[in-house]
Amino acid sequence: NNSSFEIQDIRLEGLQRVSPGLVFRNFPITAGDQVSSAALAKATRKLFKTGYFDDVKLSRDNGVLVLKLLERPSVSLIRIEGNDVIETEMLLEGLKQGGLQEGDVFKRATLESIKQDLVRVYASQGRYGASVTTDVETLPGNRVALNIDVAEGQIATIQHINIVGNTVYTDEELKELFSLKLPHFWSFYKKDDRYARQKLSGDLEKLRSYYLDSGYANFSIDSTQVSITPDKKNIFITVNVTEGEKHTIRAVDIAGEMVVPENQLMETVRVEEGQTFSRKLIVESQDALATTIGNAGYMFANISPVPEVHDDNTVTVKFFLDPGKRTYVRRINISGNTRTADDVIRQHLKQMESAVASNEMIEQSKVRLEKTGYFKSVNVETTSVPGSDDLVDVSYVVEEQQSGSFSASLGFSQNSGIILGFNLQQDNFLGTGKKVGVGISNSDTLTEYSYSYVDPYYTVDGVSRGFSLYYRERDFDEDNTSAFSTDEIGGGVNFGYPIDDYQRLNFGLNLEQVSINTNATETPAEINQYIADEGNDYFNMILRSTWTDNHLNRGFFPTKGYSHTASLELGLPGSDLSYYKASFNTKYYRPLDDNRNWVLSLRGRFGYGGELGGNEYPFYKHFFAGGLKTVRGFEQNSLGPRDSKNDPFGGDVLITGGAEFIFPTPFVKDQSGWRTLLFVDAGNVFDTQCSSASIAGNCEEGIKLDELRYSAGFGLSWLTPIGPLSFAIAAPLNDKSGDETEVFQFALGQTF
Amino acid sequence: CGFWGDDGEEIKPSPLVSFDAEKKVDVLWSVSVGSGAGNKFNQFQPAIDGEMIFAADKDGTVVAVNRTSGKKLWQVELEIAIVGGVGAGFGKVAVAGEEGEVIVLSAEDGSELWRDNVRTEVTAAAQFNRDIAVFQLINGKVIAFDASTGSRAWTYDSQVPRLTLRGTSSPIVASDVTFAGFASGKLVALDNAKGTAIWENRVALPQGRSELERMVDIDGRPLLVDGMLYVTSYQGRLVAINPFRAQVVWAQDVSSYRSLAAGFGNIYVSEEDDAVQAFDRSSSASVWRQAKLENREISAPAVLDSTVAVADYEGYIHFMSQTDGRFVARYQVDSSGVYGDMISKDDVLYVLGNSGRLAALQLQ
Amino acid sequence: CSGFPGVYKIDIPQGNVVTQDMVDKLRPGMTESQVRFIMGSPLITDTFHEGRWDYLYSKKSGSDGSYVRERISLYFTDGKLNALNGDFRPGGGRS
Amino acid sequence: CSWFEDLQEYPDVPEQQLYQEAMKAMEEVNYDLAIEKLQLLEARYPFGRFSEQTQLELIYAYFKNYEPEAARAAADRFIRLHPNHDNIDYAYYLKGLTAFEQDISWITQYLPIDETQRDPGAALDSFESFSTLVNRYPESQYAPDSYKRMVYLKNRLAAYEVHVARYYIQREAFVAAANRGRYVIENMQETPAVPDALAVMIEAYTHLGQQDLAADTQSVLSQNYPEYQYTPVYKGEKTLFDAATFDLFSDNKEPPVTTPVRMSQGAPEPDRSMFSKLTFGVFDDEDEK
Repeated sequence: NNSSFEIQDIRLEGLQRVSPGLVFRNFPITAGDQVSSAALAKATRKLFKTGYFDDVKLSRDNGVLVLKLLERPSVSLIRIEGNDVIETEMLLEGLKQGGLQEGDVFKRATLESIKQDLVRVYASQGRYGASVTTDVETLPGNRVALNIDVAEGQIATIQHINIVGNTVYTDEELKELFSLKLPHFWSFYKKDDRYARQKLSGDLEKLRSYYLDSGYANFSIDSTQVSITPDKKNIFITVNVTEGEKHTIRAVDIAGEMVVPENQLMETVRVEEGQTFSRKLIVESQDALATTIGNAGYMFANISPVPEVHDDNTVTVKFFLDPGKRTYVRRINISGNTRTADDVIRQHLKQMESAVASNEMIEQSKVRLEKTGYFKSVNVETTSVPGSDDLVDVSYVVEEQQSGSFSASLGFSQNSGIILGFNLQQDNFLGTGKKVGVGISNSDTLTEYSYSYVDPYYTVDGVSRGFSLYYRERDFDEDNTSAFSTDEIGGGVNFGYPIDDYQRLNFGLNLEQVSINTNATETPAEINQYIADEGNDYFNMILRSTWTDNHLNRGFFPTKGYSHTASLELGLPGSDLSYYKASFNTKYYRPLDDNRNWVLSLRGRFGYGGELGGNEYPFYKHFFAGGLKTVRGFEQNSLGPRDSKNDPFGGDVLITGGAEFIFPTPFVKDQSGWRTLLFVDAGNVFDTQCSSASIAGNCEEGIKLDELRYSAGFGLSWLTPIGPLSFAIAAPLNDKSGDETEVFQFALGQTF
Repeated sequence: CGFWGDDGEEIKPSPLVSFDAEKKVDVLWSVSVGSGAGNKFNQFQPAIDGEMIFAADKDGTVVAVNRTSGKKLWQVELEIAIVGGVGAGFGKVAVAGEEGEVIVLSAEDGSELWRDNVRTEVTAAAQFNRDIAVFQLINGKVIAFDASTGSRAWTYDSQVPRLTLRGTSSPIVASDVTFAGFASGKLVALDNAKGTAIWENRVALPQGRSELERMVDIDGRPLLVDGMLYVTSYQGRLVAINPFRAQVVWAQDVSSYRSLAAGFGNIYVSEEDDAVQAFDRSSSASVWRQAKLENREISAPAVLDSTVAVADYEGYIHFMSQTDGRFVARYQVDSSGVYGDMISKDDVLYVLGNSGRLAALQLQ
Repeated sequence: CSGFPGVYKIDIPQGNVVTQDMVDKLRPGMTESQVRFIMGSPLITDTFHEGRWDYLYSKKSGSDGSYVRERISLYFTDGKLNALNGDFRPGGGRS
Repeated sequence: CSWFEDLQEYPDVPEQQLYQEAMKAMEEVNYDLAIEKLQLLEARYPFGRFSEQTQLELIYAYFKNYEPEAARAAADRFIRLHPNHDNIDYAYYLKGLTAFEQDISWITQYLPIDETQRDPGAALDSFESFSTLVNRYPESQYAPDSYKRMVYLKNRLAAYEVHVARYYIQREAFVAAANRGRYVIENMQETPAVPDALAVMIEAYTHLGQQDLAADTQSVLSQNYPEYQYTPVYKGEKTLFDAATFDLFSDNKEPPVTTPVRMSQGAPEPDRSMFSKLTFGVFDDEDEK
């Protein structure tokens, strides 16, 4: 009977955990309504749709509507056993995506979907043989626990890669290109015997390029079959190819609107007549054309190379040019710089706002930002402005990192009281782009109050200006070199400016007052001899000039390019000690693979000093070698001539160098903060004229290349939050008696 | 907790079952054929043509043996890596190589009749009739050659899913029509004259989201018995089709990638999880199911006297009664296992083990 | 001495590049989108000068510090081009 | 490998007691324990009497425990599950605050770093939550503070634009400078940086030789901000002489950009008064009554 009746009240029965509020919110009937059975049915369906109830029964108790509710159990616990290759969190995450997590309502259908979701998680990792069994355990309070038992099965490895139809290259030669490999010794570490579809399509692309880049214009991959054995352990890959003939280039041509003179465009094209057909050269020519036109402001130019294959095995390559509209940069957005000020970044950008857009300048600006060393990563993205076809916005996203170092120490010793050490070296002080160095310490080997400041962008074109002040009392004896100490007080001004994108000149003038103190027993004869000749304190005017030519691609951990630095320090005539100290430092990085994880690097550092006026070359300006910066495996400054107390005395000639093989750090995801390498170092210091007071055997005059020391070992650098930390484990190869070797060395604030 | 390898615990094959043998197996003869099938899951099986039985190994050795006496008639060393096992018929023997080579020899002396290249692997044994030789390729093509001259008669092409089961089904070549089951789960009848499809039937429908769940290969060889065609597919169905009107008579949900056998009015199926099941040919009802061989990677069934036999990964041949599936005999023929189908003819069971041992067995 | 000798300075280009043949294509009465197609999007559309587009090109040379500046302003009344002034004359040479 | 996992079975703790333990942990500022109890409560009694209040407390606990992502996720979950709950404004407010303070590390407040020259970072995401709060729940107790923070953010972005404009003036990219100024005028009218933006436009147009544009902008500036006194930004090229004499003779102090005052830290506790009505005051401690 669909006669309607009046409801005085509503009573709920069977509620255990669901709140009454939730029921009333989803049951659109309240006390006092006139309601028909149809309306009741609709309301019940709405309540049922919430999914919280297995059953909803309605009954009437003379005027009171009674809702008898059977709550669906909720999953309060999911236990997974048998999984050891994939952690439980990952599996729970897989279930969550499938719409099931602890606290959800439990529906019978979820059991089946659990099996599929988990098997899918395993299949995604190449474990096709996994199987899952589930069972439901009811708990008091209408809750259930799901026990899931996983059998992970074997990982499917590649058993057989077969290329059919190749005659020019052998199967082995072509399989070398593949990232997918048959199981071999390194498989457990490199995991390259695991099948993944994207890897296969990547490998096929490499195969196609290999042929197309070596003349086979109509090479084609007819079909590929991937099949798996019934036990799901082995994968078989068969690639069927048709090689076709080797082609050469008949002619090259450019067509379309010449916004840049044609001969200038032809120069950038790498494809020439008679050359073997190579898709790689065509693609490179296409990029070169796009860049040339892009630099003229046509960012959205598109160049389509059309190779026309003739049956006499030759190809005519035509580049169709559509420059599109000259593009302008509307705004340049910089983000990610929560610590570095905006103009500190913007001043490095060569691309201007409201100006013609140039790919080259946008890209070069990115490299210049990377060279500052302030950032762990710099990404640039050019997006077109909605509603216009010739305006773009350029966005630089930077990820800041700690550049420079900071260390502070507080100590106490009976004889010299409180030892305070505070050393701050910041390249980007408080994000202002200024280089600030503050050194305060009063330990027994070093009393120092030094302050140095450089503003790299004193002018908007990058002229830098800086000055420094220092008072230093250093006792060399502790620094395991000759026993004497110097007191220095001085200050100076320096300037630098770029002479082109990569080269830079720096000039600095320092006024310095140095006095040498010795002590009767420890100081060696050579120093006493020198003081006898030249006296023990000097006022010097020192001119420092350096030329740098830096083509490295990054400030920290460069992986490509080279850099030369030549510097000359002159004790100007009119100073008490006039001398010259020249040094040349060169680094060269050569990546061995395209994404530059494996890099070979060579470095060399040479120094030569001599006197200018009548005075002898100052011994405290000697070069030293040994230690993390020059020849690892030998103690700091321990190489080269010795003074009569058998302490290292240094020399006026320095020759060091080394080769490094840089490889990706194992077991580390974010490689940008790490550098691991194997190295071979070589080097020593020599003295062209020993002090008259030196004992024979401690100092042979002249450069003796057979005296060069060699070492080899392993080095690691890590960018910690407070600055770079580096250590090296080195084995000296030809250390002679008397050399002080050191297998383990580390330093904070310096990277390889 | 395997820190180095990620072995995960192994899914273990079920152990051998003890039973009281009711029959005795004796070996008429056995011969070794080259270096066997190798470890690349090659499913080599012997082929019979008249009084001779032929077998091959992975390095190109082809052997012909008199099937009653077991005497080796001739042996040929081809310079190809055989992938597809040997096919024989009407006085010719065919093998196929890894680089797409297809070679047909004369059955009498093994001399080469003709040779061609189909530009991909042929893992299924070739089939012959009076005038054509049919090869089914792993890229979904079926190519028919003129059996004596080797000139190409016709080619049929079909779509291959992105992930399939290793191995291809051998077609049934009758006098005027060829039935071929494909990795796409379709069974096609081809006209032997022009190679066009007469009818096509979808034996199984791919379901599920991942490529793994959607595999529906027909890898086992279809079976033609009393004018009715039976075919199974992986993760699909056992289907009985009237080949003349291409009409499905009955179907059962069962997953199998092995060929079929028939006897006592039943159809015997080696299921994916290594159980053997018998279905009544007319009513399609399940007669019995022997599940004690789980995970032993059993081969296709073959009928011998009143038993049905399957081989497993350790080379044991299990003989089961055709009436109720109970074990009646067992014999280990080749400890490295048997992957290929076994052939039973004139009450003799011919088996080619993975290590290359070819044996003829009989039940007493 | 002014500045530092030999400092490498980059060129500072600003604004839209305008050529005579662009200006020659202009016709009075053209709509804004037609003008935009010929001249490109104007980089200066001053807030307080409704309907006036300024195409101004300036470039400070990094090597010798010399300045180049060319300007043309276009005036629209209710969406139609009706006047222009600046360094270019349609049809004629540079003013 | 499971000997790490804690296999202890969760004892079947009644809902009431679990909630009390969580509240006690909150009072003792032990947010880790509170979070663990609240998470357990949510898993074991997902639709119980306390479920809504638990989720609110969770947002607050994550915020105080410096777990911004978790706080934001908890707030989103609450908003999704209880779209017309009375305390939903609190969820939006907390979500906004988490983003607002995510990048302000405690030391940078005391260092002389000019915020307006740096990327606001996650603070921009707070704009969206605050504006939803202000528009949809204008009468919420958190609306006034949210509005203040929105104004602060806008002023900060305007000041940033003026800094960039000034850099381009010094860089002699005058069209760029004028356009940056125009961006402030057209998009950030009611911020204190408007007069500085107008001044920059005038200087840029003058350098570009556009006297008419400069004059019109000047008239707008002097009408609206008569008392604004204008100091040119462009100082010409620095000479060797200046450099060597440490700029003693050239006044290179830059005119200040009006920077907005920095906002206070911290967040209010979730409103528990409404809740005590729901639990008939069982949990209110004596003095609160």
